[in-house]
Amino acid sequence: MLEDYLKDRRKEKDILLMTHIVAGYPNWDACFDLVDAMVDAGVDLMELQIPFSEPIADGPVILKANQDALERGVTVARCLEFGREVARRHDIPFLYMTYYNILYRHGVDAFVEDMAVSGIQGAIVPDLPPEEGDDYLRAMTRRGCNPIFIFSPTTPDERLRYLSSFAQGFVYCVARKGVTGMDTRFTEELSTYLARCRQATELPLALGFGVKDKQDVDYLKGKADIAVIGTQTLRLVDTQGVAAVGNFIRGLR
Amino acid sequence: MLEDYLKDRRKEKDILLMTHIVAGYPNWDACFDLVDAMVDAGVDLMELQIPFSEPIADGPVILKANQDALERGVTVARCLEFGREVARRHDIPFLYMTYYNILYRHGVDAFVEDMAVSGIQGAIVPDLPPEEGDDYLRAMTRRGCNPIFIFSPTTPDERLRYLSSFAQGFVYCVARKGVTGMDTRFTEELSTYLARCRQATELPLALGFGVKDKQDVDYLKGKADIAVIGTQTLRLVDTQGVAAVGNFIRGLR
Amino acid sequence: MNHNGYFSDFGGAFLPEILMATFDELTTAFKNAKADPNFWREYATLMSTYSCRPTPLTLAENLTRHFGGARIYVKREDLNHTGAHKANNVMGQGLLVKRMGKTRVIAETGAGQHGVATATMAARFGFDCTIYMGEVDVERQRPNVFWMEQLGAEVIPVKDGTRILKDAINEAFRDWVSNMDNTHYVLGTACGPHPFPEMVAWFQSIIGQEARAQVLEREGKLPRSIYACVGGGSNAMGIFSGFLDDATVELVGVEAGGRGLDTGAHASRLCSGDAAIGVAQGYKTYFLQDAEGQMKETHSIAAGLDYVGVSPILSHLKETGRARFAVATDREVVEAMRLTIRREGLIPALESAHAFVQAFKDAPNMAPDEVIIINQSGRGDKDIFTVADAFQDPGWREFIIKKAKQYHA
Amino acid sequence: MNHNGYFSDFGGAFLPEILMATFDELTTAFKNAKADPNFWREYATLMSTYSCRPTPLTLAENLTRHFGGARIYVKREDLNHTGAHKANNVMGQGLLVKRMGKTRVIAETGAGQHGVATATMAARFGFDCTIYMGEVDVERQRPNVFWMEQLGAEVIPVKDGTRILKDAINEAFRDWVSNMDNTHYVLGTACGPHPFPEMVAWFQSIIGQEARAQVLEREGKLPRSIYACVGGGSNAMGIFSGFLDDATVELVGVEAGGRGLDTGAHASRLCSGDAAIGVAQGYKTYFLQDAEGQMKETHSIAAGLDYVGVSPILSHLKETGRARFAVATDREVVEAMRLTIRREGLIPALESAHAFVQAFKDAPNMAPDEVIIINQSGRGDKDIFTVADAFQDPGWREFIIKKAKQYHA
Ligand SMILES: Cc1ncc(COP(=O)(O)O)c(C=O)c1O
Ligand SMILES: Cc1ncc(COP(=O)(O)O)c(C=O)c1O
Repeated sequence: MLEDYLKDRRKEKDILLMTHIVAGYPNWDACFDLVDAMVDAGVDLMELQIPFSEPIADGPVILKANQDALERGVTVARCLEFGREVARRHDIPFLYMTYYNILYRHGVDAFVEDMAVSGIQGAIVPDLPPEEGDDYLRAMTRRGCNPIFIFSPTTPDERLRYLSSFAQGFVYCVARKGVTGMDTRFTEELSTYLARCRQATELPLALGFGVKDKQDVDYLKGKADIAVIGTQTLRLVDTQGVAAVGNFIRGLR
Repeated sequence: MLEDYLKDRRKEKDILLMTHIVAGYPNWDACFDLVDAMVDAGVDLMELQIPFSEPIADGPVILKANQDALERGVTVARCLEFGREVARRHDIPFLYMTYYNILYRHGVDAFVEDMAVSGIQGAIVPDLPPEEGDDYLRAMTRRGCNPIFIFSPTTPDERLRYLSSFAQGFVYCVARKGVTGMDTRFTEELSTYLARCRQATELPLALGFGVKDKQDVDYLKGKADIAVIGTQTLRLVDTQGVAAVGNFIRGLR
Repeated sequence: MNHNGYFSDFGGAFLPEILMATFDELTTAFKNAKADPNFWREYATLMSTYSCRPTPLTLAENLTRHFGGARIYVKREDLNHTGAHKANNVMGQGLLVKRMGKTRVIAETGAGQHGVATATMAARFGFDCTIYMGEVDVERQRPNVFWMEQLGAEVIPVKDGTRILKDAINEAFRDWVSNMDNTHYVLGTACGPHPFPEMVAWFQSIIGQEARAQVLEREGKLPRSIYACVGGGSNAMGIFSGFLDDATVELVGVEAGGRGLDTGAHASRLCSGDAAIGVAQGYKTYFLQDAEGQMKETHSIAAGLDYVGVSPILSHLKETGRARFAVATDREVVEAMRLTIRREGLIPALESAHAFVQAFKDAPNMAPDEVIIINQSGRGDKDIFTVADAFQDPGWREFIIKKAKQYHA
Repeated sequence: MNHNGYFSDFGGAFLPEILMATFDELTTAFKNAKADPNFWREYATLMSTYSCRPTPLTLAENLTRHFGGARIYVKREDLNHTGAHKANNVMGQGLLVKRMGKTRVIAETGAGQHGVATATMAARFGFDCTIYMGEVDVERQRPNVFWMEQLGAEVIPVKDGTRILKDAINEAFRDWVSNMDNTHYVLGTACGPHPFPEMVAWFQSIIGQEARAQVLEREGKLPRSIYACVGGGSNAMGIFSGFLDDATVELVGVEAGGRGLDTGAHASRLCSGDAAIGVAQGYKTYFLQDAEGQMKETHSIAAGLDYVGVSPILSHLKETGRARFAVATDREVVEAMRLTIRREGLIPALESAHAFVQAFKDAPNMAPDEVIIINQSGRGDKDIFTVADAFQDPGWREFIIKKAKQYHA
């Protein structure tokens, strides 16, 4: 179980790291290299984003990666193959991150079935609140996959509890308003928010949106269980290439 | 008296000729030459048009001549001098043709006074119907100048009689609808119209608008007393120069 | 008005004899229409089903607050079909043309607004249509030419004289004297020979009638002042008509001050020393003319105000002191327009913006319980080429340059 | 509608968690407004004093005669302030924003029409305003960009994705998730997450309410069919709303057929095999998408119809058979527009002209005592650059080339 895995690992480390890549970006070879490098650098789990033409919750960097991948012909089928392959190669948990239409068009059951067979442990679908997710939740439960839900600073306590009643594996706490890839100020306000999240669920808490360096990660220790490194690695790939990523990750913790 | 002069001359000729020039066009020297040539060719009376910026009843050829003259700085004062000079040099009757604003701005009384002093025998003011012409008519009568009025094919019989009650010297019958310089068809309809005009007044009848060659002039014999050659001489001046005008006129009758 | 269409000593009908019968016919048709209550009813129905009458009276709350004086209302002639008050006159004359059994209409146009309105009316009534437009105006108002042509009108660029509005009027008269049997000349403003000033003012009086009822309903009292721009004078006469008998209501007409009265580059007939009484285009009024009676060149940023003459009825209202007249310069107009757009989301035509200028000058000096009405005679989006130039918008320039390149390719 | 804004199986609210609270607030504000009769009264008053409501219902006599079938009426949304039905939605949302105490509005725009309307509303209400517009649309709709900027809005060209309407919507959502505290997103059509489809349709229902009363008054009976173009679906829902309960009244929505359904270059979500049900931009409906769920490029001569999704309420009306849907190609649209301009003096927007196409196909097959209504959602003079190109007008080209030369000098 993902939750247990994470809680176990947390006993060994102050904080866990989750990284993110866009499947097929900048190309398939680089993706395989990226995963290898990240696992090698000790990340604890990874999001594999399946590109979508309308990534409404993503900021410019990830948006551009989505579009670039699609323009170069990346298909959902190929992404699923990629997921299967990396899950086979590495023994950390992998999650899919994508928008609901990708699941919907593929067929939610078939999609989840594929996940399960491939050993993908969960999924983050940012435009699918539990209210709209009956089919998805049913399929995920049936196949033992973890639906990851999102907490946000604007979510009232009551709704935090409501969300956590559907969540499995861990909860993804969005650090602030806005989209991915913007600056987050790591302040008192953030830790109050994380305390609120902690109240609402027993699950491990991941914090994402704007985590970019060791200082940010250090700040999160004791407040969250997982630091999510998203846009920052993509930026690194764009500017310094895949080779720079391993050291960057190693330096975070 | 203009009327008597015309009736006397008609005893000698089948038809009289009235020609038209735009004062100051194409230049003053040419104007003097033109008048000399026309008188020499035997025209019986002449219209001197004082240019106006809005010659609403004139067609493109005369309109252009008006504008050209104004652009080259022709003034009303200079036109009146010109009128005085030609009337002094030649013993045929001269008339002014212009629009009412020229008289109005100059002062109607002063304008008519100048005419009388200069020996200009009458005036044609196409935008001044008798209803609007009290001041003008009073001044013209006082100074013994002839107000020439216009009959048109659209004028009902009753109004022909009304107009002729103000007219002196002769009546200017417009051959057709439209402005100066368009083709007129010399047909049965025209002679019916002229017969209507004849019924309405004892004054000599001039026919204008579109008379352009000997055939037209011949057609008018016995139907009108005066053939008015307007646009056609201007065209000749524009295309062949002043020198061509004398022969053209001599060929008309 | 006394006999023959005179207002004080202004107006009359200085017509070539050939048009006399046509004007008699028109005068009779107009008189009968005016005497026939069904005619006005038919007119009002047409305007409420084809155009959008009654047009609203909008309270400009933000501008009122901004100036801190009188409550500013805006009469929304910009919401008429085709975008200006011109529609009122044109549809009214269309009904008359039907009554007279004619099948063709002609018109002059300056801004193009009256041309588009006439072409629209002709399309609607099934008349043939020819529009005369000064060559200069054809060039600066191309979008309107395009629409006139699409509406089925033939647009004839007038290359004589100053090649603007007055020359188009002359040319329209020249057409008319050739074709009056089947043709009516739809004069676009309250100028020209009798009965045009009276007739156009009558059709436009629908503005004032509505505005008076609306302001009484909204405010329970009459306004202190009414502002309208003055080109030929039709929108001004239209709104003034509703308040002529209300002696307490001040009527304010605003002319085009162009680059300033002292530069000579303006179109102010009632406020400048460059104008004098005269007779042209068939009527007597103040004209911008020289000492010998030749008409002058005029200038305004607003093509629709760029005219040498002015309604004889307005000359009369000036003479009698019933109306006050002012000028607004091009520069003031652009500023007033900017402010109105920004504060109220209203885009007055450049013509209409002249009225706003004077209202903005006066409003701060009035009490907050006083009310004024500005006649927004038309909408400004038709003027985008002129406005973008006046505002010196770089994005617009780039766009046009790019577009031109596409056409070269 | 059942729970959570579903119509049949369409609609819903597929929202990032961060927006949930904002949507709760909006839904509550909307519910309260809808329950409060004063709100609708305030809305109707605003629309009748600031815009020109009720807009007229015009009998198109000439087109009726031309086609020799049903009596053709045209509902004149083109006479709204800013020139299209978009004003209805925007002013309504403006009132809601005031209620919610927010101070900034953002909007997406394709044709520019909704952007201009929103910028106008913002100027009027004193809100800050940012408009997102695909870069492609910024280029083809420059005049609207110019006016938005004059109205005080910041226009941000969206350079991502296909750089048209859908991308502008994504970008607006991205702004919103950062600024929802003080910002309301004024969605421009009856799409997006609940409560937008219902809310926009509600504001637009003023069209149908008026049209129903007007046609009953004029004809004493209900129309046989109602025609509206379908971009996102707001003008269609607006007029359909008035007749939903009248089972005999056929509702016809017309989509953009572009260069033809078989070319792939179109924007038909309800009539073409290129569309399928999916979830994007926060709601579930028919989208033009590939087998894997990636959105396709769309094409229409009318920027306002150039969109991948469609109102879930219309998908529902298709599903239930209550409405019929058709397509009109670019070419047919230009022809219908030409004819309407020429015969009636009406200039429909290119978007609206789609509705005319289908009405013209159907009218000849109807009896002369039957009545149809076409919703003229906007006016076409805003489209002059596109229309002049579609009509291949040489005078226009020359004018633009000349104008560009002036700017180079
Ligand atoms: C919008 C607008 N306002 C005013 C005028 C000026 O005309 P008038 O003084 O007759 O109202 C015009 C003329 O074209 C116009 O288009
Ligand atoms: C005039 C006009 N009609 C129709 C539309 C399409 O939108 P909807 O389907 O929401 O009415 C637009 C969109 O910009 C428009 O400007």
